[in-house]
Amino acid sequence: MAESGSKVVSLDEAGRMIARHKVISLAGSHSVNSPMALIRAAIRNGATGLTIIPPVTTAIATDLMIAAGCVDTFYLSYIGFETLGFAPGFRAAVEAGKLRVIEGDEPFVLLGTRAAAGGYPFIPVPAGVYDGTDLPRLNPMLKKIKDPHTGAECYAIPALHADCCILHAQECDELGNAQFWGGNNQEPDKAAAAKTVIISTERIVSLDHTRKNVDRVTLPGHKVSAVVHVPFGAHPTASPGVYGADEPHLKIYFDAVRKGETKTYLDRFVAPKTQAEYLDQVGLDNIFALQENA
Amino acid sequence: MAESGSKVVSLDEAGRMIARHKVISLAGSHSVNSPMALIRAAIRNGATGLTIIPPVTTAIATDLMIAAGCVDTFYLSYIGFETLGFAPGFRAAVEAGKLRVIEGDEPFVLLGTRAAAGGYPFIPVPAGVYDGTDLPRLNPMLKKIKDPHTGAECYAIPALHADCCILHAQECDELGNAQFWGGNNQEPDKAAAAKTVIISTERIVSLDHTRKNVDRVTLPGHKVSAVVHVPFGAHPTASPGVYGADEPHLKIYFDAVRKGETKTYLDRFVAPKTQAEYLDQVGLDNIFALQENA
Amino acid sequence: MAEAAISGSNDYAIPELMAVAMARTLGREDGNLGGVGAAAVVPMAAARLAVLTTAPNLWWFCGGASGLNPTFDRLPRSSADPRAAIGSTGKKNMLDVVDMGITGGWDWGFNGGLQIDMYGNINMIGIGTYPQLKVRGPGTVGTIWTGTLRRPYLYTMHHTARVLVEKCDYISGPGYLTGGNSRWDKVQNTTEGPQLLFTPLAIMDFEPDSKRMRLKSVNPGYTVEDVKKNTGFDLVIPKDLPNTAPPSAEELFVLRNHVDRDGVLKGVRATIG
Amino acid sequence: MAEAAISGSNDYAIPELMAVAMARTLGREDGNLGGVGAAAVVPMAAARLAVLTTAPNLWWFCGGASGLNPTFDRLPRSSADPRAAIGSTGKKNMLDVVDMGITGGWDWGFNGGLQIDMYGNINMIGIGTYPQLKVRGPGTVGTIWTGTLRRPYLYTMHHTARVLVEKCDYISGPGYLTGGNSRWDKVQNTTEGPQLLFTPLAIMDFEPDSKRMRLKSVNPGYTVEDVKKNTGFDLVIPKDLPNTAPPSAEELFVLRNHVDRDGVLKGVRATIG
Repeated sequence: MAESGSKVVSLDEAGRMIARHKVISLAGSHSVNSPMALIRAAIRNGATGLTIIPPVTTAIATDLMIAAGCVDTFYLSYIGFETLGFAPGFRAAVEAGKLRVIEGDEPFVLLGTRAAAGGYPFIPVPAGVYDGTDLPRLNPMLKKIKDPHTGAECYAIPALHADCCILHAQECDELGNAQFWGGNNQEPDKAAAAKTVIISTERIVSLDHTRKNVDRVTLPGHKVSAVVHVPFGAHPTASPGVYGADEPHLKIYFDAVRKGETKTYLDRFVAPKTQAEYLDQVGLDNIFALQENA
Repeated sequence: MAESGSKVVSLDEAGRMIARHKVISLAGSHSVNSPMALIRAAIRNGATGLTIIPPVTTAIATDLMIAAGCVDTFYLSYIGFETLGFAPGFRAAVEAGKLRVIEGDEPFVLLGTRAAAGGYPFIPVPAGVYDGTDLPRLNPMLKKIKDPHTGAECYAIPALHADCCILHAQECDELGNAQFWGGNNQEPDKAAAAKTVIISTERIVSLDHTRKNVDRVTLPGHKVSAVVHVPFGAHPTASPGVYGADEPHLKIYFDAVRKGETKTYLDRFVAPKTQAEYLDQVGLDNIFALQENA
Repeated sequence: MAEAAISGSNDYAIPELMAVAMARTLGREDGNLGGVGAAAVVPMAAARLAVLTTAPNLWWFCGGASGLNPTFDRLPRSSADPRAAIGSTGKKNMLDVVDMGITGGWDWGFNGGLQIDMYGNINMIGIGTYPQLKVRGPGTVGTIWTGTLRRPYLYTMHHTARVLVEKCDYISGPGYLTGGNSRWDKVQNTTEGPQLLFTPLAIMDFEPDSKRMRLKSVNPGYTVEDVKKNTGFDLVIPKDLPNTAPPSAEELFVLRNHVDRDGVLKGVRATIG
Repeated sequence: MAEAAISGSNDYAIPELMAVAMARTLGREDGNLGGVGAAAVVPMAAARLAVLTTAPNLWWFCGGASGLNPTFDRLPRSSADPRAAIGSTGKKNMLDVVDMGITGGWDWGFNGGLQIDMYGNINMIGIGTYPQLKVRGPGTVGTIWTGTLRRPYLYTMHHTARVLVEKCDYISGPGYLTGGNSRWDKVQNTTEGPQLLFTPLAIMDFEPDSKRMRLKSVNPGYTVEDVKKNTGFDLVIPKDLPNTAPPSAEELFVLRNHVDRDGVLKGVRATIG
């Protein structure tokens, strides 16, 4: 089973796969468990004109793609650097009129993904959820309909399908059976709502290891297209149980983009072709120190 | 926190609580992890005129309530004793015209419960799922509508709300934080779709035990109304990781009901007021032998 | 009605033969994902056997216990038995299962019925006039997925004219509906329709154009006449009809030592007539 | 704009005062379920502190890390930090969180905004003309739940006329809309509307009939004039206005030894003007 079924590819190959797609989804929250190495590989491989369906809260993962000029359309729920401030790449792109925003929110992005994952054309929510806000006016994808059973008004949140879903796992075997150790479990629906699923992982484990830890397997591998071994692949975001977020690095990014020095950041941290070269730039001592904050 | 928040009640009190409700839902599949002690307590306490929303597959748990004459209306997906045969109480009641059946199926019951759990008035599925079958004709709750985004036809599966949800847990603390060790995870949605949630458990554990095993806590207790300590409370169905199903006992039930001797079964196995008296009837040696098949 | 098991060869029971035949067929699904559900002990054995013989990379879901690719060697009587999940590589909750039914994520699956008709339609609802049916079926569970999974396989443990009927009283699982291309006016057009029907007596497929059920091979020890006599409609009967190949010594060895050490299959009821 | 922290008492930082004031308020929610989300380090500290002081039976959900009732004693900077789930009694996945938002399962919650107006409406969308906004907000996440959770509590770390505006440019979280009973023409009528607003300068509530924002207490070291000057609309100002009680020695002891041992709150930015 093992050999013939292996889905392991190189980071560069994964980057090319991602760059071939248009609608990209991802999981990870804020500065936790974003598939950062995959994102850097996609940028290096010329990803362009992307539509992004992010998790309900996001930070550097999507801001970097926007700042690098890869993104046309963004399904918004929340993007921000929490204590650091507003997402600089996102804010600059919108205020310059360079980014189309679908004005979504937590239920819109989450239930749109859920609908796509389940094959439902849409999910209706009671009108009282959105009436009284400006969201239906700003987001024409929220359509008012009537519940055929009761006549009550509701809004239909349409299914949000992705071409390619990118995820970072703490452990994954070569068949794509993956463990995500933290977070709020957006991964399975993100994967189910996409045609292609690509997983980077801190560690590739044996199928026996998977069987032994089956209760921790959060995503069975049958829909996974590719698995990439990338230690510290979530850096500078946290990898739950493995290392914490690199707050000084996040600030380097934040300041660079806010000052219009995105290219400096890209040249130094996105251009390196391998994860080893990237980690050299970050400094292995810095990386190892993050393991204390796992 | 512990003392003032305790939700522990007696089995008899739980039976009275259930019997006060009309629409009852439950989890557990076939002959696995049904809340049997709670069901017997509800029957003893005069439950009547019930509407049952079962799990997508069910056997003795619901057949017993039907055979005992407690049930008016039954949301059907599947009821059967697998290798033993058709559910005898259910079949007799329908063929005698004494039970109203809502002709549902796996997606109808599961997504109806999901919709109620999520507060969605309904969940739409593509028309192609049901067209070509007789289900829409036999079940007027499946209403055809149009997706407002694409115009495609779909069927709206309405939310199925319950008054009271009864579940059997392997471990549960006195605040209702519960662990279900097997099965296919229908419990959280069943609980969320009900106003009142009652849990029987093999073992009441400490809150510290819950914190230590948080990754196994499948249902947080905030919506749980009552917790009942009932060792072997799933018997004669299996309690995953604790004991296997009692196949000889299932056959005793099956044969009794099929031969019209339901009263004999009820007198012997449902009438006993405590779990200890019930286990006496079953025979403790028989019970302990089932622990080998957990 | 006769118990079919005793009509089989002395060397194997009919449910064992059926499991072996199903496992051979699953060879064509190697690498694909499918599943078995309620009252499916024979397909369950077949999937486990296929992984060990014809389809090492098969992905399969084992019903109520919710395990993917379990490695039990003592076949449980029910897919909901917690022991049916032993050695799994993952789990699927019931919502995943339904979602994949709707999205068409399942490549293959096994379904049975109270009635199965000449176009491979399935009835789990009942027989007689609704709602006070003469025979109330157990309910349709996931038979609806015969319309959405890519290649449905059918089986019944009871080869009789009462099960194999010309036309189902009700359709809960769409086969080829009224034959020809009629299926694809109703169901998702990416799905292929029923592939085969396994019974204690024979294996059937469907004529490519008319989609009428066709005899494919007769199980060892039985004749075409036995099949005709116990089928409630006219099967398409090709010339030069082979017998189903009996289980090989190797197949039986693997089945009995690595799939069903307790001989559960030997006790599964199979009837003819 | 002034950093508020330095304007507070020498004995505590303004975010500490705010956390203590919020924790006192949570005493009325004892036994109830609520939560905190993104950019919510102060409410996160408040909920943890409340469990240890005013609300021992509080149920609370800690955002992105998804833990219920965590027992951390080193306050993380983000609710998504995996360490924010330490000692939890359960987890909620994001779907549960949304479902409970829709069903009205949350009793209480904290929400902030880029703008908050005189009727407690929230704007996280932006300022200026859509879509090319002058100030693009971070997106509305779950601010919509101010319409569905039973008792929303509001907070901002920036008490300025730019945040506290007469009318939001856009409404992403419904407060009392245009005042009076207007809220209940739109949102679920079982919910109560915003209860309080916590800022570095003061605590506000809402006048029972008009639903206009009303000053409730001024934080120690500040005056009613400070509040008026930094608020972009006319607050209702009652007579005999008390000061917010400063943190007691006990509250500070529990906060600094059992909630925030690393002094994270002291470094949280709070501004006035």
